[in-house]
Amino acid sequence: MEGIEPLGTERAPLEIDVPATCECLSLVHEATRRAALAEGFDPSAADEIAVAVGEAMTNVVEHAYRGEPGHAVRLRFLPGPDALRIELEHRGAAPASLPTGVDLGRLARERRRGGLGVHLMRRLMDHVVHEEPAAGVGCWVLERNRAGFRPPES
Amino acid sequence: MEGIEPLGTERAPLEIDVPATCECLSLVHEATRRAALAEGFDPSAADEIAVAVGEAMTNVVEHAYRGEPGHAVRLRFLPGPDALRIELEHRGAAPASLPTGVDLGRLARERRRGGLGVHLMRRLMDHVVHEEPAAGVGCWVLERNRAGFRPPES
Amino acid sequence: MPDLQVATRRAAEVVVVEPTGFINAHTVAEFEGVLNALVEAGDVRIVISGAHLSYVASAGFGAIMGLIEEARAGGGDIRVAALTGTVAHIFRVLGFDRLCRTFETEEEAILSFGGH
Amino acid sequence: MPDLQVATRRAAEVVVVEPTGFINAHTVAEFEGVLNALVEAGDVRIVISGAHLSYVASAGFGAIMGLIEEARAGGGDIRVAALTGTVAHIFRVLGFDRLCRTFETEEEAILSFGGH
Ligand SMILES: Nc1ncnc2c1ncn2[C@@H]1O[C@H](COP(=O)(O)OP(=O)(O)O)[C@@H](O)[C@H]1O
Ligand SMILES: Nc1ncnc2c1ncn2[C@@H]1O[C@H](COP(=O)(O)OP(=O)(O)O)[C@@H](O)[C@H]1O
Repeated sequence: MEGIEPLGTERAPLEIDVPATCECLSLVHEATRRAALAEGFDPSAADEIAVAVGEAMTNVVEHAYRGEPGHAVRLRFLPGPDALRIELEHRGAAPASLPTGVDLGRLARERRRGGLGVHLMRRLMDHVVHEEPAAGVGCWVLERNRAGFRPPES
Repeated sequence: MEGIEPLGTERAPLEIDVPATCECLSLVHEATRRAALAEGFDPSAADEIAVAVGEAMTNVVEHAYRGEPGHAVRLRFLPGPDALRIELEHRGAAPASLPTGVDLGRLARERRRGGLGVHLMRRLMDHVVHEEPAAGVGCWVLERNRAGFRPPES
Repeated sequence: MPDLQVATRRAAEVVVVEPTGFINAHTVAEFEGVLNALVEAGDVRIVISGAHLSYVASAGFGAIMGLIEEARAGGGDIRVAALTGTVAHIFRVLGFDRLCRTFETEEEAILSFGGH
Repeated sequence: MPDLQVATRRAAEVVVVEPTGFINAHTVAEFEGVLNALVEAGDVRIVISGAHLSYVASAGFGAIMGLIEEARAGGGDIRVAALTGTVAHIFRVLGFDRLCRTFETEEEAILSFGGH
């Protein structure tokens, strides 16, 4: 009959299914921001993590599922000692490759209105990959180190 | 260039639109639970507030919008000095009246599988009303007092 | 922990239903489906173990409420065990302790069916 | 604060676009619609005021990126003012300070169009 502990103990890792639609983006942003605050990230770091997760969610909605309705994303918050890890698992298309940088000037001259999503995820997080844990399953993995944590040289 | 403050200062009251579907319930639960934790409620109180908000959301999906797709709920977190207030605004049907209690034994004998939602909201929160702020607009208003707050006698 | 997974196990003439995750209006169909199938098949001695539930909204309690008299009419019952935290609290504030017998452990709940 | 509301105001030959709320892939159509309409109408001296934005995802920056050369081709520009917090940070990490002129205040941004 004890109370439920916040994230990190009894219920961790937290895992919820979310409809893969842009209408759900703001709610995912807000849930992520609050998860990050609860994990001790400061307000601006929490905002950045929430934006990065929103980019991953947008990628799943627009590219993995090509805007088709009726799909879901499984969102996982996995707090670790050195970093907060967030996973977005889907059953849509995987990116063929991830851009390593962007040439804004060229995109602007070509009147491109997109192509910034993965780049932004990378700039806001310490570690961003897209994994394919099983056939037909894709998963964005985003990690943000806790303040003061020095990652091993690589 | 200051960081964004958490709920209660720069961005309060927080307001987001959520698709009015049961698929979104778990995300609303989680966002609410974390909002309550951030407001200083203890983990079991935060869970109870989240369940109550889930009941209000379910009511909007199933009764106000009768399960029809394509509708939205506007969710507001309004932290006050004495209580956390949460509003769920919709454009669906309003309840004709709110049940004041339930007779579980009778519901069970009648093989009823529902009829507990409003009752549960009331048991988990300190103040629950359904308002109609404008023609065609309905709004569940749920308040939970902060620990130690003694409401005025009424 | 996924949204909801419902496992069932047999202990002599009792069926233990063990949901993992949470039960709300979205996931309740899964939970209700398992209970429905048991009661329809005459498997009416049911113990619901709450050990792996993080929360149960009114829809989940409604599923029990809607089937308990059917189980009793068939000579069985729906009993619950190992409720913790929010689930135990909501059980109590809904008044379910007057409708439905609860036990601290699954074993006690299973043994409670021993007499009949 | 609602998801997104976009107000426009005129200051001499400059149009100030003031979005309130946040811009993501869901709300961007509203923001992009306003910018599109201005550029198409030849209203190409545009200041976007960020004072009432809580965050802007890449979709919002994409809308500016996709129209800025069109505005410049028409003799104008898209400039931004009063970015704070997360919006300012994302502007910088995306490298938008190399694409797009920014000003501390809306007034400075408006005045910057004075010369030509
Ligand atoms: N999950 C994915 N599945 C298939 N293609 C993808 C995926 N993610 C990205 N891409 C491809 O990479 C390009 C760049 O992606 P991204 O940086 O996210 O841009 P945008 O912000 O416009 O979505 C996309 O336009 C798309 O062609
Ligand atoms: N927003 C509403 N609009 C119309 N009818 C409602 C509304 N809310 C409740 N009701 C009516 O009140 C009854 C009880 O509601 P509630 O306590 O929420 O039960 P349940 O948990 O089964 O939804 C419902 O079955 C419905 O008939």
